[in-house]
Amino acid sequence: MTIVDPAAGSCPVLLPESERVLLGHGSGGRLSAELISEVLLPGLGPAAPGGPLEDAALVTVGGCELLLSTDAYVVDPLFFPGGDIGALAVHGTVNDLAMRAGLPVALTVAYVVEEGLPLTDLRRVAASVGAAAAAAGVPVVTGDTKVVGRGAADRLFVITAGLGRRLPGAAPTAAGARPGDVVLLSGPIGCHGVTVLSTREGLGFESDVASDSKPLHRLVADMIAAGGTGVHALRDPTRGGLAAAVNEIAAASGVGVELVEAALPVPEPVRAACEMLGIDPAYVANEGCLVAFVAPERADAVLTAMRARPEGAAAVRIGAVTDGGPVLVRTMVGARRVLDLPLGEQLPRIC
Amino acid sequence: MTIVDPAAGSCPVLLPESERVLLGHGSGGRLSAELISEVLLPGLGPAAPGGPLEDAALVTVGGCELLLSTDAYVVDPLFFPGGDIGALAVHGTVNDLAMRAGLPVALTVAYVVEEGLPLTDLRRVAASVGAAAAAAGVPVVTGDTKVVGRGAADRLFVITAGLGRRLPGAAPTAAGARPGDVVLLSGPIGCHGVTVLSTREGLGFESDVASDSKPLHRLVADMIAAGGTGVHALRDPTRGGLAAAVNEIAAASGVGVELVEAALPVPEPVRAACEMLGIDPAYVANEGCLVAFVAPERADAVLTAMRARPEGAAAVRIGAVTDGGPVLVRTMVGARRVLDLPLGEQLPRIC
Amino acid sequence: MRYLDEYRDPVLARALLSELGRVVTRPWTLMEVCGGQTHTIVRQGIDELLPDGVRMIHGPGCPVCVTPLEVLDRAMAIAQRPGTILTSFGDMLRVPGSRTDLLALRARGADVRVVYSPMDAVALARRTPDRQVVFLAVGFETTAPANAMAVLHAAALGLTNFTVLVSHVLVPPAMTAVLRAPDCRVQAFLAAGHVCAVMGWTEYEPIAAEHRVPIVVTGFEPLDLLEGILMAVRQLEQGRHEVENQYARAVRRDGNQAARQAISRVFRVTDRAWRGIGTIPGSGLTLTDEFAAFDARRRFDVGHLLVREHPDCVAGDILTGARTPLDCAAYGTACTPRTPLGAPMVSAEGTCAAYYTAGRRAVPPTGVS
Amino acid sequence: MRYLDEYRDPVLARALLSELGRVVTRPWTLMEVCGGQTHTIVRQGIDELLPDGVRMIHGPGCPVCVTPLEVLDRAMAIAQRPGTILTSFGDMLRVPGSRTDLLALRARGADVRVVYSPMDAVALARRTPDRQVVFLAVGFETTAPANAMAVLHAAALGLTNFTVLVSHVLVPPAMTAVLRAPDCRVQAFLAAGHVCAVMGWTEYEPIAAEHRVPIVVTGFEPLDLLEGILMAVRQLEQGRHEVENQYARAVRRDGNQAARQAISRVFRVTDRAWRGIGTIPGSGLTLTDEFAAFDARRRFDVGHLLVREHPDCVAGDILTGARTPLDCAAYGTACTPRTPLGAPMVSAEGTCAAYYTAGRRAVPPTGVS
Amino acid sequence: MCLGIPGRITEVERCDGLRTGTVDFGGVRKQVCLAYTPDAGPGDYVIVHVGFAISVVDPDEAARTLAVLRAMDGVLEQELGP
Amino acid sequence: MCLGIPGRITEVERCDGLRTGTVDFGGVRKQVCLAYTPDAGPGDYVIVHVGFAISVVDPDEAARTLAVLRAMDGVLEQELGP
Ligand code: SF4
Ligand code: SF4
Ligand SMILES: [Mg+2]
Ligand SMILES: [Mg+2]
Ligand SMILES: [Mg+2]
Ligand SMILES: [Mg+2]
Ligand SMILES: [Mg+2]
Ligand SMILES: [Mg+2]
Ligand SMILES: [Mg+2]
Ligand SMILES: [Mg+2]
Ligand SMILES: [Mg+2]
Ligand SMILES: [Mg+2]
Repeated sequence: MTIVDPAAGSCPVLLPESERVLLGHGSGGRLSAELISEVLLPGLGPAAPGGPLEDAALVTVGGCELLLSTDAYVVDPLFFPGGDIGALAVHGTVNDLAMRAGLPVALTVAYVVEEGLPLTDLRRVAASVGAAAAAAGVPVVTGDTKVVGRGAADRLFVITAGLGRRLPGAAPTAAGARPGDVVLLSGPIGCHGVTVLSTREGLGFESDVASDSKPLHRLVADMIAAGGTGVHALRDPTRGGLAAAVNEIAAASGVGVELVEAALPVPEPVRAACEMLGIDPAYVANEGCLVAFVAPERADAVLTAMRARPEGAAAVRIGAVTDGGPVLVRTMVGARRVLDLPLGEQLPRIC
Repeated sequence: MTIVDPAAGSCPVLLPESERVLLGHGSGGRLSAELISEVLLPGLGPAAPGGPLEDAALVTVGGCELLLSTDAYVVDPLFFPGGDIGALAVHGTVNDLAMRAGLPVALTVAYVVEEGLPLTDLRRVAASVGAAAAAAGVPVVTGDTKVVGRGAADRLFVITAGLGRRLPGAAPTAAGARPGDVVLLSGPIGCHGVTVLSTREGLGFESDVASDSKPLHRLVADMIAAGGTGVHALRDPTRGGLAAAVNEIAAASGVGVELVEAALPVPEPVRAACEMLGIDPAYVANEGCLVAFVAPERADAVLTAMRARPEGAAAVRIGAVTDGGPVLVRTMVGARRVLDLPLGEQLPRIC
Repeated sequence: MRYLDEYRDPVLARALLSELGRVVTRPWTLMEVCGGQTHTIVRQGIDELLPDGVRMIHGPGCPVCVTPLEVLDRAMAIAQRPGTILTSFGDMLRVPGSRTDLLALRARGADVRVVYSPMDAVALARRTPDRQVVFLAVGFETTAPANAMAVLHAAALGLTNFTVLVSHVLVPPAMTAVLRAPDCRVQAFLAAGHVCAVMGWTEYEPIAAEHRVPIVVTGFEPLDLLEGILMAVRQLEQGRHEVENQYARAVRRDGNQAARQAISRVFRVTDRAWRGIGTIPGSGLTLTDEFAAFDARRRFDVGHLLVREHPDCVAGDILTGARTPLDCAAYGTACTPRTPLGAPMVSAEGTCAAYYTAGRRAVPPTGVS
Repeated sequence: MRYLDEYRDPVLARALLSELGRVVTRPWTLMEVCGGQTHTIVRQGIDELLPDGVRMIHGPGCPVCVTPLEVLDRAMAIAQRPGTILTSFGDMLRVPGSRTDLLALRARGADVRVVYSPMDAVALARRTPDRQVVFLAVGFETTAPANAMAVLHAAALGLTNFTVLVSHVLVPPAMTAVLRAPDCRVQAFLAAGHVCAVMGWTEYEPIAAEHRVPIVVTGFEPLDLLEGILMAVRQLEQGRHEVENQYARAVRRDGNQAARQAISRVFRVTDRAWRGIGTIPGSGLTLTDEFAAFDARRRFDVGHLLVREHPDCVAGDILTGARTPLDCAAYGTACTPRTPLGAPMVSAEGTCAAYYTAGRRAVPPTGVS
Repeated sequence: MCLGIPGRITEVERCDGLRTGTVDFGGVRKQVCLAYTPDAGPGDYVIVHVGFAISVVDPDEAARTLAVLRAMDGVLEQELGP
Repeated sequence: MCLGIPGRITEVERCDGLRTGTVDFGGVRKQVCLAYTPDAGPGDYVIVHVGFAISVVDPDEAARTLAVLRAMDGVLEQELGP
């Protein structure tokens, strides 16, 4: 039936059929970066934001320094150990504000609901949004709800936007890392991604791990109180994991980074799941930790401040900023290798 | 096979199987209102916004009066005469800010993309977001993109949030209408909804109508310049149409309204499509007009200011606010009938 | 729009109302048979403007309202079968069966789709050869030619995945049933213009003669209805009981021959249950044996369905004009469009829903002020 | 994790490296056959730490990389048939065929799903009786028992909607092919521990004897690899050429009898094309006639497929160890994981991709500093 | 029952053996089955129900009805005075 | 090739006529086919590849290998001094 014409282009990625959005474009890795830089930002034209891609945008209105951020949440399953899509949507946006030293002032929430969703599920997610917002001390000031036909969405998407007020005394930015900076990580990695993966059809496994979803703005406030302008850059390593976060900061700042693999806090079940699936914990998503690039003279003070808060109790030093070059990892046997941006989605390997 | 047990509950709506989200819950009508008041707001708990449901929320930060709004756009088709999902997402949020006298300062945009969307479509939507934002004079300061698997979304959803600065000199609110107010409409109704309906499978018809999608903040600025605090309430009659907008304002303000059916500007093809489908143009969605409740002594000045702008060139007086009671329409033959909130989705009728 | 706008002229409407006021000398009770006419009357508030004593009661002419519960339950049972696409007109989707409605079934995963025309269902069957497409074919004589053509066309195309669940009803037997009801108050009928566009009006002549009621074939626009009422009242005042044709621009005495032929080829007359009323002999259409292969009842065995209406609902009296919705204890309280207890509250052209939507409850609007 | 963490101890790794340094007296070239071992070596930078002169070259042991283009194109042709679900291991989905890959096909609407185990594909077939579930069954001897069991289990369940597209390969013939290549530089092999866990090592004894090469059955952790290298180098230094077992905790001389029986019941040996290398006699497995009903090739006629590899790609030389990726002109420029020209750039355990991901390009990291 | 609206035929064709055509309803155009109005052609108005023309509008009858109504209005105006 | 990781059997059962069981990998539990390790029971470690136990870990051999390596390290330490 099908005869593959050997005269046809031999480079598959340039064929027109590839000119479609792939799941990997949403992975937070290289494909995501390409989608943003080659499709979305050029499309926006003059209305597009300038400068490096930040977790939140700085907007000055009448002398007030404000931060604005948005994220869409499409997690499957809606409910998982350690959280649900509603809490995630609050924490994610609160955290994106926090990564630029923003304290949350107000949230908006939009729901895209698939026809047929049990009302109890929607009520439960709304309650979780409310509880997470209350716990973070931020009101949900407005919202929107759309219902789409059966099969036109995967049950429920939650999209939040956040308005923040910038904490005085610091201005962390993705471009702020400098050679010599100490790289700090606020807690263990991989829990969120492994928790969600464990429910996937065909991968199904049980584990004792729960999502780390939590708000980090109070941790950031304490870090800035301790480190002031020495807190150069902050990022929450969500999609694409620690590898993507560190690569993004390094690229935006024009520096290199060297991490120490043995220093990365990877909980046992996360490591086990990653071994099983053949994926690297550094590429797995987190929703409740941050990576900080701090001036060396402030690093100890910041680390102490972090450890004084529950969400930073397990904070560790994981590496340092170098003059340039790629993000490197010192391996367990003492060699170095590049820790690159992931390409697309993490797929389980057989070998 | 199936035996319907006559002893089972005879009231179908209380059966558990109805406890699911229906398409009608997204219609902007009574089901939508119920979903918000009975599921979403109670869920939010203490984090929920108080007061009437407004197009945008007022947030005061460091003495600045700011407005915040969000909307999710799920329109099918993505591209239609007069606009596309990208322009719509900009105009809709700009307009929601404008309905509370907000001038847009910054927008955020989130995309939820179905795997397989042609990149050209995404590029075209992004370009339309950019062009619409530039035309409205507002930057897109930050964004987010998620990709979901094939069949987990209907090609593309666009979710915008907007930050606005309140125009000095007026404070329109959904609760602001007062008996005696004049009801003004900025332009013809039904064009957007009919344009979109005309592409529906099974309803397919061709028409000369195009969406009215456009930004209204400059119109509002001129209205407020002319009417000041006499501009009591504004609403853009989107989902649920004029009927929903007027009912919502009447309910929030605790007043009645009497509209004159003959005064409603319904373009010929909109009327024709509505006749064909057996639906009422007052229930059809708009994306480029507003309804204003204005103190009688300012009404002429506001109407003149509206007509001086292209987006208000066809502005008309369509009724007046009464002391209480339902929203009434004076029919063509001179009787009155209630113009209620629609229930759920508008379905074509055979009779 | 030509042939619509002219018949909505408010000046002429006032002229007709004045003329009606001059003609009327005593109370008369008229029934418009058709739900579409009910819709116009209530939506425009025409009945509020009629001279004192001229009263409109609303007949059983809403196909959505009179479709039996058993048919709805059957449609829903079929829709739940895997591989099936159930199609119908938009207004059928909200009608409650015994336990749920088609919109709620769709939300639970059934493939239920709105079509504008039965031919769209045929086209869908052609496009999806691996699915069974079922069209829930309801309607009066007006819709029967369309549904007949869908079957004829599916047969011509040799489709084996298209069937119809037929629940067609006929107007004249229903009018006779209304007239034979012991508490019948109807003194004249406005006959449904579009039914007559297909069938003509010869069937009405024996009814008018036997029951001594004027019958006026009437259109759907405000002026049509006012003129139809005027013509009927004139007959009543003059003691006549004839069939007259107000809707002459669209209706001929013998109707539409081509359409009638298609109906009689595809369908035969049968007894039919009317929701809320009960069975009326010879009041329905069913497929002839020639087209039995297109009968969804035969194709899909969903067993015997036992059904029961809500005990508080007086839909039967509403549909025969014995009562108005305002006479129903449940109206506006237990029974609203959001929580319908009976079919007349469901579709926009159902009498109870038309009343409710027009606000005929807490604050009854008054006439011209 | 027990039996993993112990074999990652950095102190013992340094001890092994020191010992190796003491043992080596002259340059030696070793090949690890297995892609999983390549992955550990490159990811941990083990080869960077080896004493001068000890050089690892990477063998053809990546099942994803050696799956012929023809098989991929066939899988994609099958995936495009309506009603079909194509399943495979995650790393097969990104491998480019002649025109596209399975992930891109999925984006265009094909139903392509990742499974963790072939048994998951069987379970899927059971759950979706109206769909044809095809499992793209690739792998070495390690995976063959699992794929065999999937066929046996589907047969036991009487499934008629489950088939496998088999492209199994065998290690010993590939090692022989490497050794027979005219420019072969391999002086010793690390044999793949998990292959041997299934098959044992008796097949390797004649190879070691005939070609006078040491073969050390080796595990996958850093200490395993270092010890395997040390054992092989000791043999080389001592002029021995035996089969030794470093991975004694998991591998026995005769392998796993139950697993071998299942393989030989379901599969028979056949000639097999290796992507980038060409056909190697007796180097593959195919279904026996008893299980022909489960053969996707027979079930789905997608015609004769003509395929051609990219002319710049030297994958054959990479896979046989004749060259390293750094010797390929396209490496890192025209050919990257984003734009792979050949299979070794596609899967994480492909040699070219392993090099690229570890950053062996613009800035080659140096050893311990 | 039976929503039917008048529209003007702009084109007639055959499609799958059926007489069909385009009908314009004040700026909205739809494909309609014309099998039941075999004599109607472009320019004629038909009443369309669920995608089928069920009747051809008779312009003379339409004019006559309106004339009667307008006359009635004229009589009224005369009676009430200008 | 052939990602395989060691895990501890915690439960053995039969499912659809197959020997299966739960294997714990450091806090992650997965159902695994045990048909090819007929003698392995709870407490035993098996090497699992694509959902199949392909080999039982021999604890004595494992200990022996490690002892050799540790001895090598001890020798080194001795050589290099404390
Ligand atoms: S109001 Fe409701 S309960 Fe009463 S007759 Fe009408 S449908 Fe039945
Ligand atoms: S680098 Fe690319 S082109 Fe070169 S051998 Fe490897 S896969 Fe082939
Ligand atoms: Mg972030
Ligand atoms: Mg964000
Ligand atoms: Mg974020
Ligand atoms: Mg909204
Ligand atoms: Mg879904
Ligand atoms: Mg609005
Ligand atoms: Mg809004
Ligand atoms: Mg809006
Ligand atoms: Mg984001
Ligand atoms: Mg879709």
